[in-house]
Amino acid sequence: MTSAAASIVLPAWQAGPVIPSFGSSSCTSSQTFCWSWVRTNWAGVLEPALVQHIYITVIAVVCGLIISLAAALLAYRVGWFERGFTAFSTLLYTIPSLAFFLLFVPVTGLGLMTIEIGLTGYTFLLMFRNALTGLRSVPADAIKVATGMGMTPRQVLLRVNLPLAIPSIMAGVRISAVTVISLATIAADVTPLGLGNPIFFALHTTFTTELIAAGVLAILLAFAADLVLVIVQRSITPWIRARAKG
Amino acid sequence: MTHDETDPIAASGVRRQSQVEIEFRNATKRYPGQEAPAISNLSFTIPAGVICCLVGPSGGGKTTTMMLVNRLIDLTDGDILIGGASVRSANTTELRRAIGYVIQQIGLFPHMTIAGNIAVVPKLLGWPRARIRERVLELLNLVQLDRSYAGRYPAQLSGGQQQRIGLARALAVDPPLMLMDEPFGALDPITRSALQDEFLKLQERINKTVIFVTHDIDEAIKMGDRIAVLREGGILAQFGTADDLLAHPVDDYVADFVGADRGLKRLSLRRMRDIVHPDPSLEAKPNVPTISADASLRVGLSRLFTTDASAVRVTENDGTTLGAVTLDELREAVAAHRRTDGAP
Amino acid sequence: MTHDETDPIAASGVRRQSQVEIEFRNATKRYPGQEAPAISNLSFTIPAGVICCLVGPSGGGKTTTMMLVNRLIDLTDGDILIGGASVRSANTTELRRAIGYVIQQIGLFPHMTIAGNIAVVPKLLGWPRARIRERVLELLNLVQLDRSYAGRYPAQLSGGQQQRIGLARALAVDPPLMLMDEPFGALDPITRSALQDEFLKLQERINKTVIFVTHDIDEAIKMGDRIAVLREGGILAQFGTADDLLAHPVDDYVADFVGADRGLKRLSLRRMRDIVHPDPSLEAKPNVPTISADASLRVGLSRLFTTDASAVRVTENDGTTLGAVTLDELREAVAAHRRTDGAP
Amino acid sequence: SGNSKSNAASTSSSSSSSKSSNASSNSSKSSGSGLSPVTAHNVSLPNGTPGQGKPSVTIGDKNFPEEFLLGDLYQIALKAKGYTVTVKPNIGGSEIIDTSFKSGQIDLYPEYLGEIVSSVAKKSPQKSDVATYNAAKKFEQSHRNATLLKQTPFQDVDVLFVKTAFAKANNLKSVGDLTNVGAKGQGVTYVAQPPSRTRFAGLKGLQKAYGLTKVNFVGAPPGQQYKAINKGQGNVGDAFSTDPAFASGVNAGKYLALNDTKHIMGFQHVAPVVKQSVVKAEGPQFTKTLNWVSSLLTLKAVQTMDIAVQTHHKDASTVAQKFLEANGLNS
Amino acid sequence: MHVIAAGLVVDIGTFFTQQGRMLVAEGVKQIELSALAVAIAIVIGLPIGAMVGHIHKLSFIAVNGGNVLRALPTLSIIAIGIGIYGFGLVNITVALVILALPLILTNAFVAVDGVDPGTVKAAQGMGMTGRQILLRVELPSCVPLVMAGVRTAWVYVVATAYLAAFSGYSGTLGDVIVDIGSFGLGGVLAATAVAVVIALVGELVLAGAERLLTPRGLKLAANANPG
Ligand SMILES: Nc1ncnc2c1ncn2[C@@H]1O[C@H](COP(=O)(O)OP(=O)(O)OP(=O)(O)O)[C@@H](O)[C@H]1O
Ligand SMILES: Nc1ncnc2c1ncn2[C@@H]1O[C@H](COP(=O)(O)OP(=O)(O)OP(=O)(O)O)[C@@H](O)[C@H]1O
Ligand SMILES: [Mg+2]
Ligand SMILES: [Mg+2]
Repeated sequence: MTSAAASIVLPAWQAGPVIPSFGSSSCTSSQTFCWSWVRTNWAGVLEPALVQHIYITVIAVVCGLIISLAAALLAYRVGWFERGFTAFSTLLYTIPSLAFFLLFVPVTGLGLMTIEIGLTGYTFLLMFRNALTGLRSVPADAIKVATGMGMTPRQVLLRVNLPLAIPSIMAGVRISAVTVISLATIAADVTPLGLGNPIFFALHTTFTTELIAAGVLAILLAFAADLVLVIVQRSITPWIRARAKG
Repeated sequence: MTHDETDPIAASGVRRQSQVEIEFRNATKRYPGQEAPAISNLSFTIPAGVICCLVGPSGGGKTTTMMLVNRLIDLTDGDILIGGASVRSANTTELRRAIGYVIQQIGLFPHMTIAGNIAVVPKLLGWPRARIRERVLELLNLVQLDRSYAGRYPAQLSGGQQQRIGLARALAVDPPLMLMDEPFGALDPITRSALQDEFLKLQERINKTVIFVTHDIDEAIKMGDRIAVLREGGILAQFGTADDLLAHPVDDYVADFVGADRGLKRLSLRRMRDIVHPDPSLEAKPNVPTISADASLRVGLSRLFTTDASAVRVTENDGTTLGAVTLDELREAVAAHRRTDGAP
Repeated sequence: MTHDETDPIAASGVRRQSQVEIEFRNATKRYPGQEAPAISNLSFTIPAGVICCLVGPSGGGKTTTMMLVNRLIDLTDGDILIGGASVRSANTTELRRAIGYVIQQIGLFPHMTIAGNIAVVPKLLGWPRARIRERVLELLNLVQLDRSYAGRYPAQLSGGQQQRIGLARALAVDPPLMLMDEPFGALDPITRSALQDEFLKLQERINKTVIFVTHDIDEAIKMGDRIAVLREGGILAQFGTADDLLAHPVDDYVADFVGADRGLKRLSLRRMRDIVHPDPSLEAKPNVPTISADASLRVGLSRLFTTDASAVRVTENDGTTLGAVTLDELREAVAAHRRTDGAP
Repeated sequence: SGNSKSNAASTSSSSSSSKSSNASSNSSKSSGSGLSPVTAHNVSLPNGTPGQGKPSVTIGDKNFPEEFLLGDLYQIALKAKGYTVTVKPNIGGSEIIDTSFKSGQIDLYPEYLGEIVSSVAKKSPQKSDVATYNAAKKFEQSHRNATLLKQTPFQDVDVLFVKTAFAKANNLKSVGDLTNVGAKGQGVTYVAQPPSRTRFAGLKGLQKAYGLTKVNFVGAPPGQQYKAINKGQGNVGDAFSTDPAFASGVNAGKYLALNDTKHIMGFQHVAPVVKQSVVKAEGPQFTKTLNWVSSLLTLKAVQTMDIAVQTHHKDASTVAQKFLEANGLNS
Repeated sequence: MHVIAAGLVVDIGTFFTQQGRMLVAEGVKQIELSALAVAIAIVIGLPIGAMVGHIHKLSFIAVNGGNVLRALPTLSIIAIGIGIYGFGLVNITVALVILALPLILTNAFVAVDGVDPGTVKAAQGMGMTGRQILLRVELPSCVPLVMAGVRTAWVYVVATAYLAAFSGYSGTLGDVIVDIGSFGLGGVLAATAVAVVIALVGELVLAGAERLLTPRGLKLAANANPG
């Protein structure tokens, strides 16, 4: 494209710059949906965004689960901790992401770290409360027996309360996962990762095809994540199906 | 574990020596919000290595008494000493690990398989896998359940099967002390009697100190070296051997409790072997019913009384005849026994 | 409710006429994932207005049988007819309302008070408040609990107390049919015997058709107009009256089940009243023990056998003497009875 | 342009979109009669690769399509001249990118100057493009140890637009004509991003400068103004003057941008904001390269590239590369 | 960082003193909006969740269906809504209901699904209809878990209601929160603080409601747990 001649001849401002033709597209913004755009941009735009979105989500959910579970186990034993952590996670969730980023970017930079801190914080409230409520709704008999067997309170908590709270904990994880999938779009505020990129790009350019494509991917991802979590839950709670039969 | 004077369990050696005495000293428990105490001034001592059956009215405080021993609830007043050390100052975890507990509501862990339920304490104690596996199968066998049940979940078992798992679970590490709250309450007579025998056989080997709640007075008579009868309000009505209770109930309440046919019940305590005498004439009589030497006098009476036979042939397990017993001999033996201890 | 041919319960009149027959026709149940059926080809008929005791080994299918009747689980094969109508086509809600069910696990509602638990079905049926209140107190009384328990919650009751509430709850609206799964399993002998008597008294007034699971063969003998013995795998071993079973057990299994002392047990079925004869000489003898005419022969035997007295004085409840019974007379009466029906 | 420029935003956008007069009026406003002293004109591209051996520099850009394009243009030119460049694209709105700049996450970013004045420096709108440039530059120098290079010929201000049919029916040409819809703007529903509600470059300006006190304001998500107007959810929308809708293209003639005769929307030329230390370390050829790029960015050029990216979904960096090469950049 | 933080605190304080009235008014509107959305989510989600939990079937479809709706950012839901039902209260309410629904639905499902089977069997055996079992036995005995969903939903909705500013519904705290340009970080955080207080106070009120709704028998049973 660049000829030797072109590099020498500098345009005069009065004439204005040379404006080449950039070509056109058969897909326009006003169209409802345009498959050819999806086909041409799958590998370049959608797939990488989807993959990034998945790992952003997985990291946040896993970190959120670990921290929330630890907090719930602590709160089960230490009364005041529940109020404290609830208030803390409410605060985290309520701070708008913009304000959050303004506070965190100088410290943690323009990368994954900042996003993950935010997203992880957003899962606390949900996972923490569900885990704690689950730990508390365990049948009294089971706890009495466990205690009577000489389990330490810690062992009772980990071996009896915790497994019996799995349905409640997993409910929290399922919603958190979908919440993070939705919220991970704000990653696009800090760094071009995830489906937030195409979604907001499409919103700005009012490009319906891209909006629908990215939106559908987010929804499919949420569906798949939920499905995977349900399968995981079923496989780690075999006693529930045993109970249901008959 | 080293000997440690500040740890009552270690000091009393619950974990090391297998026999410990349990002493109730004015033990009293009042539930919050309840006027009347559930247990009042309970005082008695269960000697080491002995099975003490606890009987009493529904709501009489039996379960409460058990839970006071392993500190699932706390005493309002008085004390309980295990091997001389107060439970009040015991380390609860240590205390409870030394005590096998079968709860009345069974309370299997719904999220664990049968094998998992039985293996809970062995796992806590870090037994090797193979040993746990072996022990689980051993215990399933003991409670007369097929090993195929190992992989099932509690919800897939019948009431009585669940109860047996509760027993197996409590026996898993052979604790020196056992609290058993109606362990056989949901079992049919055949299974129950088999488990009673198994438990007694076990007890012969390892002399545990056991508190055993039952509503079945026959069971109490069979199992209990001692029987404690509670009355309404958790007050001790009588404490003694089965024979004491049957022969000398302290009052109408206890007499009622052991039953109007307590005379016949007493017959359960003695065996045909004890009263049989050689009888050469037996060979001539063809239609004499046969009975095992280990059968109780009660079974003997039943046989004699309900057949036309004038005597029963008493045989050893290997079939050799020990002799004969007639109805009159039976009655005479009972009367002689009664005269020696002056019962009515 | 109007008669409706398509509704088997309405059609069979379960709700209107108080007596209905229950017929099992090759009833079979196989739990998913289990090879062996829990209930196999069960066939027998419980006549209307009769108490049928269901006994059998732990895991023998008793609870399963109960739940098949009120459709808490569904038949794999065969059928069960209530008043001639198949449960398969019944409206389950209607069906269950007509059936009082005491479940083995007791299953009180933890969030309701005792009064609330008892009042569940009356409330469902929209009884007026005052009537419900009255009924609750009546039932508490029936199950021998003080009215102060009305406001407590299940967690505050002992095991036996909870079980009694379970019974009261099932009886609340006097259903014509009752399924009772070990209703007295956790009760001490005194309370149990009192409740048995209460229930029999009730049954005299309102002849319910009852299936009553128990492990206590004495209870089965006392309560059951009929007894069905199941064996392992939910197979019917024998079905008949208590006397049939005791006198003619079909095989060793049933004989074992009813017990080695079944001869003595049989004595429970007859009363002193039936064999007493006037005896003028009694006046002269001062030390003759006294026994109620309603006492069973078993209690009579116990008295005679375990005292030195040669006879017992049999008295009416008002104290008038009916006559005397000696040990020989007792034995003779039993023998005569046996000869008429040819039992061993 | 304030607002929308400030951040395109996701859930937490902070600014609104406001715009000044329509596209054609921009250039005349910005430069007055002659050459503006602050605008890059007729700059030549340095020869060779003067950037070789110079310290690496990090460029950021904001989170909407035109900014991606700007970021790519500057970056491609610098790379072609041998500079070592790292790009951190897609950094939120004005506040976030300023915070990132302040905290050293980036060394350079293209910014709309009215945005610096209003969103970052929190000053009131200036009266001309030169005043805007100077105010912004002063702020960057004193508060950020930074400076502004020359600004672009084009600017992208917020504009108020209506459907052409609506304009015809109400005889609308400029913002002031909105009184035709109803006295003091009664009957006008103005759709813009929420911050326009409180800004002079928005509802406040309509009220104060035009006396349109009865205008009804409706906050909308970024980019949704066209849709809202199409669906009849409002009759006046807020857009960017460079939006493809106002150029020749698929929607040509569908919308009319109203002339902002009182300049409430301010002046939104773009200039690279650069750390002073970076300017020094990279040397004069660095500045020259950037100025060369800026000088090429006329309204027509930017609008054409915007259409390529936004309407025809061309990749921004490809478009930027092609444009720069056409104007003499040899890669 | 310290200096920034100190400066922020001053900013927030100043904003409160100057704009306190406005914040209160906006707070009230935020409460109304949030309460409306949560109420609707309860009305829709609780019955569906409870029903599915009761029949122990179809849970995946119901829970996942509710869940998947949330996969889109709330802002996109608002944007999509413009084309369907336009701007205003309806738009933001729908978006917030979509946010709150899965929380309430899923927790109601898990709660009812997990009720002790023995208790349910007893209720069935008494001839309660499915509806009666659900209302009189299952729901009362799982109040805490159901309420956990409602409480979390409340916080989520209050925290997200600021997006009302993008839905043509003004007057909420969102007017300040989304306008950092006009109100500054101090103003945004001051409005956020009001939202946090609303979230926490509502949360406390709901905790109180939970305590009232939880039958005493359940608490007694739970307290029977030895420590
Ligand atoms: N849900 C289930 N799934 C699989 N097997 C079951 C299930 N429930 C019961 N069983 C099996 O079916 C058989 C019959 O059980 P059932 O509860 O009817 O016995 P039961 O006679 O009531 O015993 P018990 O006297 O111990 O209560 C048992 O072997 C039991 O293990
Ligand atoms: N948590 C509690 N709060 C208040 N009262 C209680 C509590 N637990 C038990 N009680 C009462 O204490 C008394 C003794 O109860 P306990 O459970 O020890 O009786 P029990 O002898 O085991 O009876 P059962 O044979 O029926 O199991 C009963 O009257 C019971 O109502
Ligand atoms: Mg008890
Ligand atoms: Mg059973």
